[in-house]
Amino acid sequence: TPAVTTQTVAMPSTIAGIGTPLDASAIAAWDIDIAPDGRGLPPGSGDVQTGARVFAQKCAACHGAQGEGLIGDPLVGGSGTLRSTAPKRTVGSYWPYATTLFDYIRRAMPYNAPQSLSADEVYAVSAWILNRNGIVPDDARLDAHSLAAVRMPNRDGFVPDPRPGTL
Amino acid sequence: TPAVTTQTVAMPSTIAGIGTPLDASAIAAWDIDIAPDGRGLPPGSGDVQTGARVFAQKCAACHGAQGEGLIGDPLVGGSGTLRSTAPKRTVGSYWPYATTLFDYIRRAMPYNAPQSLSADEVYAVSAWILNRNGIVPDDARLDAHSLAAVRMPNRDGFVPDPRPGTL
Amino acid sequence: MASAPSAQLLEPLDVPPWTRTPGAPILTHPYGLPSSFESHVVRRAARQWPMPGAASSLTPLADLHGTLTPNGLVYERHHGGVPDIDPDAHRLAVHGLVTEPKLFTMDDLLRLPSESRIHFMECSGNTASEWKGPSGLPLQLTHGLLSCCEWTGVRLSTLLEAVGGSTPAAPGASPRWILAEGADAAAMTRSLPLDAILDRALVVYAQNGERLRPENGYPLRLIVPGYEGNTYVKWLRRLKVVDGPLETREETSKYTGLLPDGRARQFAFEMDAKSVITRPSPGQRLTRHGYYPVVGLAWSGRGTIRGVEVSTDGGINWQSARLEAPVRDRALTRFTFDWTWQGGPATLLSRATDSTGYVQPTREALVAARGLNSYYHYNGIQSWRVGADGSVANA
Amino acid sequence: MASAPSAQLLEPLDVPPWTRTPGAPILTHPYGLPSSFESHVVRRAARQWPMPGAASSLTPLADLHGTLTPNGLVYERHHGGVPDIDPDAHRLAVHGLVTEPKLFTMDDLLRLPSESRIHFMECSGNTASEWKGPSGLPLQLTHGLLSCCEWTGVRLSTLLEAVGGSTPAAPGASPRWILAEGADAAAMTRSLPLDAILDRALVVYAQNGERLRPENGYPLRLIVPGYEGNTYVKWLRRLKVVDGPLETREETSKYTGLLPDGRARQFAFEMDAKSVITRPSPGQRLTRHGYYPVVGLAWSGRGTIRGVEVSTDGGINWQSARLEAPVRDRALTRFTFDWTWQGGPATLLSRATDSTGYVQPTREALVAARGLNSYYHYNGIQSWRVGADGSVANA
Ligand code: HEC
Ligand code: HEC
Ligand SMILES: [Ca+2]
Ligand SMILES: [Ca+2]
Ligand SMILES: [Ca+2]
Ligand SMILES: [Ca+2]
Ligand SMILES: [Ca+2]
Ligand SMILES: [Ca+2]
Ligand SMILES: [Co+2]
Ligand SMILES: [Co+2]
Repeated sequence: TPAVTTQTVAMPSTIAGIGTPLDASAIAAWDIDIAPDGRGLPPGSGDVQTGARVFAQKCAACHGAQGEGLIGDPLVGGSGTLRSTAPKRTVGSYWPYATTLFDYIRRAMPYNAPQSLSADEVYAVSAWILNRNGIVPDDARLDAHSLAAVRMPNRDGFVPDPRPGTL
Repeated sequence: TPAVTTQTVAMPSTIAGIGTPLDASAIAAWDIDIAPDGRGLPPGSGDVQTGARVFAQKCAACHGAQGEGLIGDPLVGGSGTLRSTAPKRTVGSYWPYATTLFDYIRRAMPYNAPQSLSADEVYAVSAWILNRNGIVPDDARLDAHSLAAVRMPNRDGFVPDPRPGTL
Repeated sequence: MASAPSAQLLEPLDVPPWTRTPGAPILTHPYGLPSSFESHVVRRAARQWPMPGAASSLTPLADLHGTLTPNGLVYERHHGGVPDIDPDAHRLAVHGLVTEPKLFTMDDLLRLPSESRIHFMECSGNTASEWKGPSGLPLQLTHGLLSCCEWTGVRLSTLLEAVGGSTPAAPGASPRWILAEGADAAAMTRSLPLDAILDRALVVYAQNGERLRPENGYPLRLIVPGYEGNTYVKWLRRLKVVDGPLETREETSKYTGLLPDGRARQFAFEMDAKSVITRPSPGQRLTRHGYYPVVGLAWSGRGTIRGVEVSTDGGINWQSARLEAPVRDRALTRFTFDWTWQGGPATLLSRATDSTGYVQPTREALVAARGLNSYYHYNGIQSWRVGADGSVANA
Repeated sequence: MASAPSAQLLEPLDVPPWTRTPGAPILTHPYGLPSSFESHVVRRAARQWPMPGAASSLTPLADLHGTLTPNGLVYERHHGGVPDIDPDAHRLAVHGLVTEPKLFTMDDLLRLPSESRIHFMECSGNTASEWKGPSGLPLQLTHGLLSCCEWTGVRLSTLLEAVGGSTPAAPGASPRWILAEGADAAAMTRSLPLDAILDRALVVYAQNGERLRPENGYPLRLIVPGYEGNTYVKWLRRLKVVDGPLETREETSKYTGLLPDGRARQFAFEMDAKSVITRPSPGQRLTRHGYYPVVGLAWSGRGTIRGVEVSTDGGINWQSARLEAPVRDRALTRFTFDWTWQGGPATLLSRATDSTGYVQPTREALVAARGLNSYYHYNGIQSWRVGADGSVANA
């Protein structure tokens, strides 16, 4: 009778040959993540005014003319509510990094046509949302450098998971 | 922390109350099995001639005019073939008990209208099939007593499963 | 196993259309279905059945993974078609040599203590195509009367307890049997040795988490882990404790194994240890030289799988395959053998050994023991031929 | 649990129409479906979603049995709808801080050593309805963001090995994370701590034996047993080894738990031990006095279930329930408590303890620790009220 060999995974060294080597240029169109320190932000820039136009055209239908929320989340307001019984979590009141805003809009918005905006448009609409939340001034123009430098109001609002050991 | 109680089944004595008691008369319409010694055979009887008429009317379309098989199994023939390279297993050549024939026809045939035959019809068509196989004479009439008494040619043709220990 | 090397297809990477447009909403299928790209993964029949209600369809084993069979792909075998039973009108009678005969509704059965177990189910007619040598058929048609599910229901012993147990047998009387009967148009019946199955058999109402499917016995079915699939009586309406086998049509005319001397084995219930390579298997194609896992399934009706060996040279050399944990009692077990295909022809075989020490036999050994006409319970070592072009055949 | 006593219905027994007429032929459904009598057992949404591609639907737990969830009933949560991906065009990129970045086709992934494991998956938003007290909702809508499947695929560590491993970190550098990204219209992304999940996470292509369903990530998905469901990134196209979390929208704006002091817990991945009674549950009805099994599910993202206690008097007295074997790591476990209903009102509760000794808390304890606005990771003891009329409510 044969030997018993019950193991969950044994690794044939030959698996090294499986898969196709991939260089950075080949993956560029997918490699869209942005680190909180700004690594990954693309060239380009956009200002609040331009952002207002983009937003009115491509975002307001779902998020409201002032970003107050409709069938899409509210993007503006809620400042000072996090401690209350009716907290309102928005980009302005809750999000710790502006890089997240750029990254998320670029990958997922507008909902009906994701990844259709140019880098300039994403910078511009990010600038407008931050401006409406009182985080950047009316004349702000955002690019890789200035967006990474934005300090969000709730930047220090997050704590690590204390579980297990406490509820 | 609670005690660990991992068991596959523990029997609450209260299950004795689950289910409705059933008397023999209530289950009569379902209690149609027949033992090889004839227990369970109903009153009634049928002869070969009547069986021929029933078969022609209700069985021949699928099993052939002489029971030679069509889209339904052949019911006749095969005698002496079991040892050959092309054995033909039929009621006549293979089946060990006539009670099986009555039981199966009553419960499952005709295929398009199972449990539609009267006991007399089942006796009759069984008599015809056995007669075609040379097991009962042309003037046979079968009933609970005489059907149970039929000795099938392959009555001693079955051996118990010798596995495990041999192939 | 058949697409072109990826490098030709998508480099530099594009953002595909499904990333650029929102997909389908939730509840497009309140009860979900496979992707349309998997439409080839369906049950199939091995032939045109003259009477498609008395017929079988087979599980597409080559396209499955892991150890379970999704309910939609569990093999079918019917003798009077698939009834459409109203569960509120369905009843199970438990009677015969029992203290208090009873009728159970589905609600009653759901109140009885239940258990769930993963077990394979195999028709004893599975792989009968190979008795006379390689059939040329693909895996689905050679081995597809085989499925494995989690079954939930009531132990047969629990049901018997609910009817007060069997009535005591007279001293020296023969051991009890039990007749299981379906509510289908075949009123399918099998006799089973009661003591042998009492603790193992389940009267099940659920399969892989949900109620049984109609073609698998809805609303109630017997399962007898390790026994041939025909004993897993579907649409179960009646269990009768009796003093010996009833010699029903299914246990005489069918499900008996004819030997060369003209006698036939009867009541050969248990499914012996068996295995088969599912990938690569006939119809698939190896596309490059190099590493390929040889993946397959092994099972035994008598316990667990202890080991599987694989040969890539037609049976001259054998090596142990890895078994995937957990190895379950009377359930499908996955094995993998690490193989490097050099590009030449090869003949792939697998051989299972179970916890009783039984070793899966060759076709030749089976034929020597049982001849060519016993039909049921074929469990010979299966071989697949790999051609120098990467094609795989049952030859 | 709601039909009239059987005695009224069918005595003496008739031969029903489905025994008197042949049923449907084989392959009526080459890919099978449930009985029409089970048409109520479907996924449902808890509310009207304004954007039904960014929404969820829930598993009908009260109608399920055993420990597995059939694929057609596995809960849905999408953020950009369900893409219809051609598996031949799909690619997985593994890159970032690895020795040899690579692109994998589905065929490549099928050639890598695989494994299959049964694990639950729960959205951390599950049962959020109960933070503010009993919602009145039935089980499907309170606990139905919960499913349990056998998953088959490649271990994350195997994939990393195929790309030559992570590049060595500088001494004193922070531990590696890994970004998982989907190919859907939300290009869903989550950052995960690499060392913590390396040996446990699987990149899966199959679920309950067959390829993943479109709404569950076809053709490829990450699973991280024990972690919140949102980390089980569907339609997986990219894994990137990075030097810290990317702070994506799903791990900042969502899936963080707001505390009363205005701060929020982040990267709270693991699902704590939890249990719920599935039968009887709201909407069902007890129809007679006497024995009823109180049946439920228990699970923990941190290991196995060690015990479940049940109370029938609102938490004054607790007794151990039976756990059904095998109790699997990070999988649903069935429990049963034998109860005799005397006909009066009762309040049924269950409380799980896992292998770490953690005991499922009360709602009050959770609220005391986290306030009323942390939304995710609610695992409080659930109570169902049985009325003197046999009705069951979430009240
Ligand atoms: C067709 C509707 C629609 C349009 C147009 C749309 N959005 Fe959205 N947006 C949504 C929905 C729905 C969500 C929530 C998605 C989810 O559930 O994951 C969302 C989420 C967001 C969020 C995250 C909010 C949060 O608090 O997490 C941001 C930021 C956002 N959208 C920005 C934009 C911008 C900028 C545009 C235009 C360039 C835009 N959206 C256009 C529907 C839309
Ligand atoms: C509409 C077609 C049809 C009709 C009519 C029909 N049969 Fe059949 N019969 C079948 C089929 C099909 C089978 C095989 C069923 C199965 O696969 O289990 C069968 C099987 C049998 C068998 C078992 C054969 C064996 O070797 O196991 C007997 C006996 C039988 N029929 C007798 C009858 C009799 C008697 C009648 C008429 C009263 C009848 N049949 C009418 C189709 C038919
Ligand atoms: Ca980047
Ligand atoms: Ca009888
Ligand atoms: Ca009903
Ligand atoms: Ca069978
Ligand atoms: Ca294809
Ligand atoms: Ca989630
Ligand atoms: Co396929
Ligand atoms: Co139901």
